[in-house]
Amino acid sequence: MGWSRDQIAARAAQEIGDGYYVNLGIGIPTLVVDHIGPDQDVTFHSENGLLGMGPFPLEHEVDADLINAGKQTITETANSAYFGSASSFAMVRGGHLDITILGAMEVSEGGDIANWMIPGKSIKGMGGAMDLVAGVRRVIVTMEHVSKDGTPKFVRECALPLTGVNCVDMIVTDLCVFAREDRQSPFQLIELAPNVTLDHVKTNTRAFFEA
Amino acid sequence: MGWSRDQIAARAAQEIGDGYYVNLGIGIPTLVVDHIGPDQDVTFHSENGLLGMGPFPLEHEVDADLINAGKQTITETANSAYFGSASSFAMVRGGHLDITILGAMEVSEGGDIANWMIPGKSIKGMGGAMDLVAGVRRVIVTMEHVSKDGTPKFVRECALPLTGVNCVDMIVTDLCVFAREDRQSPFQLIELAPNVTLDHVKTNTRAFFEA
Amino acid sequence: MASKVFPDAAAALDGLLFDGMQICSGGFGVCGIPERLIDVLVESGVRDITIASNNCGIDGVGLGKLLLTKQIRKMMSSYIGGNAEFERQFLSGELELEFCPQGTLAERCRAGGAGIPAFYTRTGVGTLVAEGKEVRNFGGEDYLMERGIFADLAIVKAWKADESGNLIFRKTARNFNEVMATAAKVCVAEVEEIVPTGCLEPDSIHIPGIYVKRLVCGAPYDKVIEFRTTRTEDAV
Amino acid sequence: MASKVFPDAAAALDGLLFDGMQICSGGFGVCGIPERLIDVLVESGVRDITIASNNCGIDGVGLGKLLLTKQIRKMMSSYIGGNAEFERQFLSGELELEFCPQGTLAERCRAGGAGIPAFYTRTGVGTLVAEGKEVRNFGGEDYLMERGIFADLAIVKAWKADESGNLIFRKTARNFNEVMATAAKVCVAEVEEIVPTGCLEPDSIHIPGIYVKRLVCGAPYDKVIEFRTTRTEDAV
Repeated sequence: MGWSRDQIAARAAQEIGDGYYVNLGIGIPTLVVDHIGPDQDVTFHSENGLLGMGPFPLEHEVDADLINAGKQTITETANSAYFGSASSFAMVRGGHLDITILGAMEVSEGGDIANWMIPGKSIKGMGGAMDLVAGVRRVIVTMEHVSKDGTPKFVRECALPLTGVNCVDMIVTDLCVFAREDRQSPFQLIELAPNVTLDHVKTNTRAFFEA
Repeated sequence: MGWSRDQIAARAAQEIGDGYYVNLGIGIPTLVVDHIGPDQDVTFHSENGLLGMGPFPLEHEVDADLINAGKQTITETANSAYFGSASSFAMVRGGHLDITILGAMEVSEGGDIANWMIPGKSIKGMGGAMDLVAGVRRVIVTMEHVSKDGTPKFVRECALPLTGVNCVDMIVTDLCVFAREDRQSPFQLIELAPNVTLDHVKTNTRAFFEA
Repeated sequence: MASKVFPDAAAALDGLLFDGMQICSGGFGVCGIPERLIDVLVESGVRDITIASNNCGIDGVGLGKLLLTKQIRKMMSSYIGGNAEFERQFLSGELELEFCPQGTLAERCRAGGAGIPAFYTRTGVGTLVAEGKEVRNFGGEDYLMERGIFADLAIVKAWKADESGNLIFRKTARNFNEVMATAAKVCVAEVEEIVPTGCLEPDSIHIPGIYVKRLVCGAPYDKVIEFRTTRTEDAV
Repeated sequence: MASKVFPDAAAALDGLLFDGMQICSGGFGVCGIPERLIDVLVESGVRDITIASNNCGIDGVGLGKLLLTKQIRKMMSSYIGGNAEFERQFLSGELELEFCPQGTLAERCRAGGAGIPAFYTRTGVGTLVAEGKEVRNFGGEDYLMERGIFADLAIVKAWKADESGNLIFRKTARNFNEVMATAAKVCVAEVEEIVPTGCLEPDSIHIPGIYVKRLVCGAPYDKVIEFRTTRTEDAV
């Protein structure tokens, strides 16, 4: 029942139009790359200083000077351009990227997102996530609908420290897709995964949404 | 009696140390270049986007894409680097240049400078002058001691619209040199041109200075 | 992908112009000016434009053409010298002019393009430029608050582009073009040469293609020189 | 001119270090880190350093070495993941940490180097990062005021330099190195190759020599890779 992680990524990939400039977070978002059609012209941004990020390198192509924001070795593409961190985030903050797709621990019905810190448990730092959610024109969250212990992750108010306020435009989970027209509107359930019922979604969601 | 324009420039050039990065304004300051010793390593900044400005080109070297801030054709040097206007003024504003030498219509005893506008008469605009006087670490003014009608230009308070407040560190005129230790101190007369008397300077100066 | 390369300057600006719009333009003096695109602005008859540009070309050259046709309502510039019509229209009150120190203008556009609505600078404190602006003290020194500029359209001139819009500028023709390319919703670039994607060195690109929505090759260029200054062989 | 080229990293930092100093360091993860200069910091024994750097290397690598020797009093960083000692010292209170979103950190250093004491950004509004900071509304949206960073010393790693200090970075090893080079009173750069002045393309220089006071060639480098990820021939 519901979508696999790969299917979540595939659904999120449908939001990426031809010619888009896209930043992908770690986890499910990294799978989005596999669902970009061969004829589709999409440029991936790596916030450590690259537009035009290619696949992982072949063994003999590995270059310590060419990594992504997750510190993995990568390759460049024909249209690649390198720049420094200040320019990279000027691009992000200035709203020049079309979409960012990232994971979340919690999303609130008002579009707040928490994905950088679990107090007393895991503190890795926000990295570029706060800049991405604040700056990129459209923010899509991909996540499991509930956490491992079954707790809903789409909630009234986030309990965890926030990454950004009122900045999420779409949520793709293993159960369904929520989206909203603009950041003044409530989220609406726009799609159910196969064999998932509205009731099942409601039972596993603490946020208000239009059905 | 006193110094010629070229001698004013020569005196100002003495303030330029080896390894300095320098911005020169138009008028007398452009003559400073001729007084840099052949063994001295000085890099000239052109605020339209160049460090390492060379002399005017030979006829066959003229390049429309290579001009200085006065829109004159120039050449590059071995250590030249080009950059855009935002980077150029980041450099200026951030205090990375050692010295700027520029002309003035008036300088006040408090170190204010007016050199961009005569209301109702000449309005060319401030160009980069306000940024230079506000940002460069040391600001030297070269000017005739009095205007064409004999009016002193080193005054109590500037009457003309200001380019910057409390930012001039040294004034070199055809009669003498005024300098100050820091921007809390008054100007001091540190040098007289040949055959110029203190009395003559006093008669032609409206500013307070230490003699 | 829909190609970024347009057959001519008119096509490259098609649908982007409207009366009352704000435009950021590259160029310094008449060096590195987007002349083909400016010609289209003239032909289009678009009116009441606000233009952020260091200067307004010179008389009858570059943006100066738009002064002659009175299509400009307001300029945001640091310099009007060398352009008699600019000075005349300003003094007569026909043209609104916001004098902006050159570095502040560059930084305001950089801020606008970088999502920064305002910043503080020492430049202009205590001068006419400070009028009406917030003054704030940091560490014992006064600074002015200046606002970011983000226009409807940026027009820039570059040297080379690849088909994906990556730009490289040449020598001091880079000037304001680099920052202006980032400071608008849509940037249209005219270049001297368009090469296939993959032909530019990725470490040497000045403006990544993300900023450039439309491209046109404007060659051949017959570049105007404002002051042709030369020396003779034995002079240096 | 006194040459900018120093024989080794220790000489390049001689006289520049003092307890309690603030340092801006380039690098992202362990990519493009000024490792030779960091080694000298370790050897020097300089204490109570405040370091602005995106992260603090990884355990025992790069700036991570300075954690092991407890020479760091405070970090200004966006990320501590992948460095257990960093997390441990922070949680135990031994180390002060100012969490700074990656883009805000880059912009704060860019501002410091550009003479801008403060600017406004949307990043971090309504989060822990906003605590104690001014919030201001521009055009209906809230922004945080962030302060510029300008350190006593910047240490950066570049690919090539010429003898006058012009720097070129390589691929994503550019990262924070470019902006950090501008954000301190003195910048010392280590590079893989120093070429005679005149050998670099003036249009392709990333950091002009004005920013670089001292240079050292640190080659040969044996670059550490944090996550070596590869694909096989038929995978894509």
